[in-house]
Amino acid sequence: MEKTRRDFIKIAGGAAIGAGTLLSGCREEEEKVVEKRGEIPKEPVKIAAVSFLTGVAAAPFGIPGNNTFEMLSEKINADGGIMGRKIELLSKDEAGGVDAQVKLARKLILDDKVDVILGYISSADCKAVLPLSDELGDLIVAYDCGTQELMEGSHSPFPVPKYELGFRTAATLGLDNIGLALMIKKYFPDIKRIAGINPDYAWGRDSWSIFEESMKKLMPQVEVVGTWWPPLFTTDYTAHISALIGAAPDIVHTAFWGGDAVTFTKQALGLGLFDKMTVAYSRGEPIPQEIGKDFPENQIIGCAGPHYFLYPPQDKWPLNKQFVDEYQKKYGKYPTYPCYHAYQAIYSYKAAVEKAGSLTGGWPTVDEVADAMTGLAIQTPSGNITIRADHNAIEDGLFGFTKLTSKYPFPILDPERIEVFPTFVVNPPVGIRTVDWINSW
Amino acid sequence: MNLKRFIFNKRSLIYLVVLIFLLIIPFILSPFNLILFESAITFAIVGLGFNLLLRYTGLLSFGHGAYFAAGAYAVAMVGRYVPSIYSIEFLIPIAIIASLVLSAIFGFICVRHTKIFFAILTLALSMLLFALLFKFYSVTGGSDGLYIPTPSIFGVTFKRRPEFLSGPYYYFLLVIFIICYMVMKVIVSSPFGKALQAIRDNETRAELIGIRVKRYRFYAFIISGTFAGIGGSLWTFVNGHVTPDVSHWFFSGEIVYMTLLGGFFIFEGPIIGAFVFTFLKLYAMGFTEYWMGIIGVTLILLVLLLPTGLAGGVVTIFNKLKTRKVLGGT
Amino acid sequence: MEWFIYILNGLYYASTIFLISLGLNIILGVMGILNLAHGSLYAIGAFTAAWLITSLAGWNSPDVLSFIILLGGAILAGFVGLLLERTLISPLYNRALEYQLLITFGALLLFEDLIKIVWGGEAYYASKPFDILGKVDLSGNIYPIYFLLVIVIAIVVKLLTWLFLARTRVGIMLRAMSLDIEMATALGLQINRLRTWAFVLGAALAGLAGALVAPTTPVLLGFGMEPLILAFVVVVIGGLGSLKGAFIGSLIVGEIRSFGIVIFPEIELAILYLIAAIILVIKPEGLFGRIKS
Amino acid sequence: MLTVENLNKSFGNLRAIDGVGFSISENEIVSLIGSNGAGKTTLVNLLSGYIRPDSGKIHFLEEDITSASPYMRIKLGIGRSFQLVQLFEESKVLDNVRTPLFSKNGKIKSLFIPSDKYVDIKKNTLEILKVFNLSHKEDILAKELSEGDKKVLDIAMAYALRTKLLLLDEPTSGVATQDKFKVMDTIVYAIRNEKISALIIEHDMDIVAKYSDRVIVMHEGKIMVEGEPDVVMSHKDVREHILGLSENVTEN
Repeated sequence: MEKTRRDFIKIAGGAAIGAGTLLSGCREEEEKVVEKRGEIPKEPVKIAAVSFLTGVAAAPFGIPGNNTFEMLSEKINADGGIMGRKIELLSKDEAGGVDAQVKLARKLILDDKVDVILGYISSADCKAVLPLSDELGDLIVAYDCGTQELMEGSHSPFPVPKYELGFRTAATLGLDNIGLALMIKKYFPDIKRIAGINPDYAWGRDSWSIFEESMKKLMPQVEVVGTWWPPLFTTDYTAHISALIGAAPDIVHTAFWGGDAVTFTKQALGLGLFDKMTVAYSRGEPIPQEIGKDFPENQIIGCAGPHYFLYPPQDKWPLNKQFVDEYQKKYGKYPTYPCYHAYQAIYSYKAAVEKAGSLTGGWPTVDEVADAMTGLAIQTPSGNITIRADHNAIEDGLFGFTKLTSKYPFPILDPERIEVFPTFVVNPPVGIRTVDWINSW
Repeated sequence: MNLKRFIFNKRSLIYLVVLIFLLIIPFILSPFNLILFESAITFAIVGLGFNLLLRYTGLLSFGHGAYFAAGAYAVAMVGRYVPSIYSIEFLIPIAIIASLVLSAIFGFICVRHTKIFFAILTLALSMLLFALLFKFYSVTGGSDGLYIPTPSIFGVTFKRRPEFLSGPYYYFLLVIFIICYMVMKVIVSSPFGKALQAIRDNETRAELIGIRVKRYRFYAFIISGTFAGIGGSLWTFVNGHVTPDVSHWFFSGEIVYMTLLGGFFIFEGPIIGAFVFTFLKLYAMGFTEYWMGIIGVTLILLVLLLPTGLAGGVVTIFNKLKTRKVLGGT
Repeated sequence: MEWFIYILNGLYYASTIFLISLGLNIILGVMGILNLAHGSLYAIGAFTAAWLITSLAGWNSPDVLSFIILLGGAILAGFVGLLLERTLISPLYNRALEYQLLITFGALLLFEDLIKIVWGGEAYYASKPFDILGKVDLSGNIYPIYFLLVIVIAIVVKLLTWLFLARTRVGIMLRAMSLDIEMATALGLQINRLRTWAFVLGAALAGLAGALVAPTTPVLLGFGMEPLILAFVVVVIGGLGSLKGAFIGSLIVGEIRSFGIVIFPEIELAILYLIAAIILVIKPEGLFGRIKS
Repeated sequence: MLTVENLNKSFGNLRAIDGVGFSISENEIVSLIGSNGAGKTTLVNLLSGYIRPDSGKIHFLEEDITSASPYMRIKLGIGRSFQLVQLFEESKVLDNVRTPLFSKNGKIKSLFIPSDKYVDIKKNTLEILKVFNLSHKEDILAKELSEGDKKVLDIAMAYALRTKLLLLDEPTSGVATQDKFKVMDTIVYAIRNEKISALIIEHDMDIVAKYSDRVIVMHEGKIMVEGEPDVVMSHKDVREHILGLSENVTEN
């Protein structure tokens, strides 16, 4: 039954879109279609939320992200749901590796028949799972992973969009690493030597390549004195840290996250690395909260966009204050960037459904939601995001230096040295590869 | 003679029933379960090859994932670097060659040993391949693995994967599976197969009757590895993605488990094991987050209580019933 | 003087790997079993230690207690090893090798989930012992004292194990058993009890290794997988069942990793497997392998 | 057909074989007796190529095989059985004999033809089984045979390779006393039937006396006496050193 009804709606929806685009402006035609299918199912809308619930990435990323999904679903349900339908949230674990995630996504779509998957922190998982959206015909929204390769083709300009039904409601790692390069140019104009230590998979590799390209353009005199690629979840970084100290760079670039960032930072403290160089953490925003007051001061931290619990200042942007307060009340911690990313994902979906639904009157099909999501702009606790034609969101980039204050039990971003790079400075134009764009500067 | 004919007929009847069942599967199963079923078929092919070593040559490989990976990565690499020949009729032969070459290299090292040494060596070598696939990020995609696009079959292309998997690919897979089944069936009953069993039973004696023990182990290893490679290449199309995990010893352990679950004493055992394992794992995963524990406990119970596996257990019960009947008759 | 620190890093890494592979090799040598669940015993040691330290943090206990409590990891792992050997492995002594290998594989899967049930899915981070000891200045290079402590402990364990095997009755019998099980049976040694001894000892060593690593990194699910593989590499390089092999093999692995990361950062761990493979081709029984197939 | 000249082999200080020379003619059954450690098994190992002599020569059918591999010797026609039976325990009796036949006929590499399609070889196998009194047991597993049948099968396997000379290391060890003659009857019948030669290591003097054409007595690595059974048995040194001991010796 379910299948036939859905199919029917899909066909009808296709007709509606067809009619809508062909006869845009012709209201009569449109209303006729609306009448035909102004139906909203009674059962809840099934949203699968996939984040790390176990393992080393759970505490700093997966759990905050999933908490936010839960908190916001409750909030949306309390306010009447999406077009009257309550959200049924299926929280799933992202652990187990790429292959397990491909299988899980297939099960969610084909067996559980979810309406949308909002998920994925790991870039590897994103790259593996997003192709399933088109293959299996369901909406998949990447909410946190960073690799720019996800939506880019192999050459510029690339066909847009890459996936009909695959989206990402956050900016790419291009923003993080271009931003870091801009920070270094501004605050350390005289340095000569840089090095990189990054986890050995898509995320680490792509982060470093963007950073390296940006540095070449912005500070051509700087020399790369070494790159290290420890595998994810390495427990002993002493050899890498000693090698870094031996290579004596001025600044070390790293895209470490989660437990790797914690282990590396702790062991680097033990070996005295921070006495000799500055570390630039591309998405370091949650790490000081994880480590506490031991986290060294004056290190460069990126916020994966403009996501910080103190930015935009809460007195100036009530949405952030509200979000931070609700989250802190419920979970006893300040929201970190994965929380903001989760917010962007679930509200983008809600807005897209409502936008598509308002055109047709009924519950929109997957394709209609995808259409509505393209070009969507919404307000978030961090400001605004826009989802462009390449199905990727763009946002501003926030960067700063750690500083210990008396108010918080962990270093915060030094308010004196906060930098916000506008969207167009840290995101390439639609259809242009990030690397090609950097090379065109 | 009549009795023989009767048995022959009964056996061919079973084959016929199974075949008809296999032919109508796509009309019975939901797309999701069909995909699982297809991946089970690919594992069944791997199990057939694996059991040539375990059951018929007496060698326990804990690194069969490596040859599976060879087949799978052959497909992925062609897809990445030579997309112009990304068509199933080219991909399968390429995968066969890749896994054949790899199993020849690794086999050359491993067949000098038996028992636990063989197991450890195969494990170590598969981990070597794992490390290489993992480290050479720019070539292999590292731990991210590689995306496997939907291939064309004899010039026909497909847009969405379910459409590909639920129709032509299923029957293609079925044909390959039946060929593999028959080839392996003949191999184990051929003089060559008998030679392997002789080596398994008594290496010294086998040498004495003029069998070059190491060489025959080597041949068996290559055949076994190639079957794993064929299974691996077919599996990639179902899965749509391949990562170095398939060369990890953990994955090889699953192949061993599958074979044991079905019962390695019986030719069809690994096939049954592949199907039961695939669905058991899925339903254990759906039923509880502690599915690994469930798999572990079933494995322990199997080893302790039912070492001949499911098929072996059924045969034992069947034989018991038969003896009782005979006894009752006299 | 950087090379001095590289050597120290290699020693530190070798220390933990040594403890794991020593246990693995004792079990392998005495019992002829390759214990695939060895990594889980390591993880159990790590979780126990991390959990004890974090639970202790609430009380106002003396600092030294957080070191002593690390032993809890070894003790619990040893106890789990005892249970494992008595319930699952001992019924299989007369069965084919395949079954012994598989039962340890089953135990590995089971342990992964038992750990999840007992300690939950989140990472444990108990860095207190690491933080308390602080750093020392070694001719211009700063080095954490905790790592030096781990190195010392590994050396002490090596000496104690050596003494145990050379001087005590049980130790001598264990050695006899690993040399020739039939002769040991003929001599009327209590084979089953000795097997239990060997397994518990091996398990406790793995647990100790886990407990020592726990303060330096978050302890999480799947914690035992990587060390298990490295222990395999050590065993393959050093020789199956050889205690000397475990020692030398660990040193080789530790130092190659340390210097490999400095000299060939691109390939890192792959170099270890390559060296293991080369040794397999040239000297398949390992550097100090006794058992021949 | 077999000639051994001045063969020597030492293990460390122990001179296991010390200047041994003898020959075996066609259709002859020779028994090799001697106390434990006299060097009998070492001699058989030297003849079948498992170990190499320190000096001396071994000729078989006019060919020098002193340094030939075991494999080569099998090809030339020297078969052996072991003190402990060496069967393909998990395989059927049929395959225990058929596989050697495949090997002998160069069919062993055949990969894609089921064994049963080789009708001739199967027929041949069944004939051999008949000669060895194992008919109707072809479908049971070798490990399920009685000890006596196992011994017989073991020799049938060597025989299947169309051996010209059989080296039998204690063919009746482990066989129940009452079955020993039955087993030997079967074996010797087959040997005589096919007109081949045999060198048999044996402890049981009754068996030696009944079945051998000739007896060689070894003592401390040397040949003490050789000749026809009754002559040898009545020799003074043999009575003292060998037979005096042989009652105590019940080697497994």
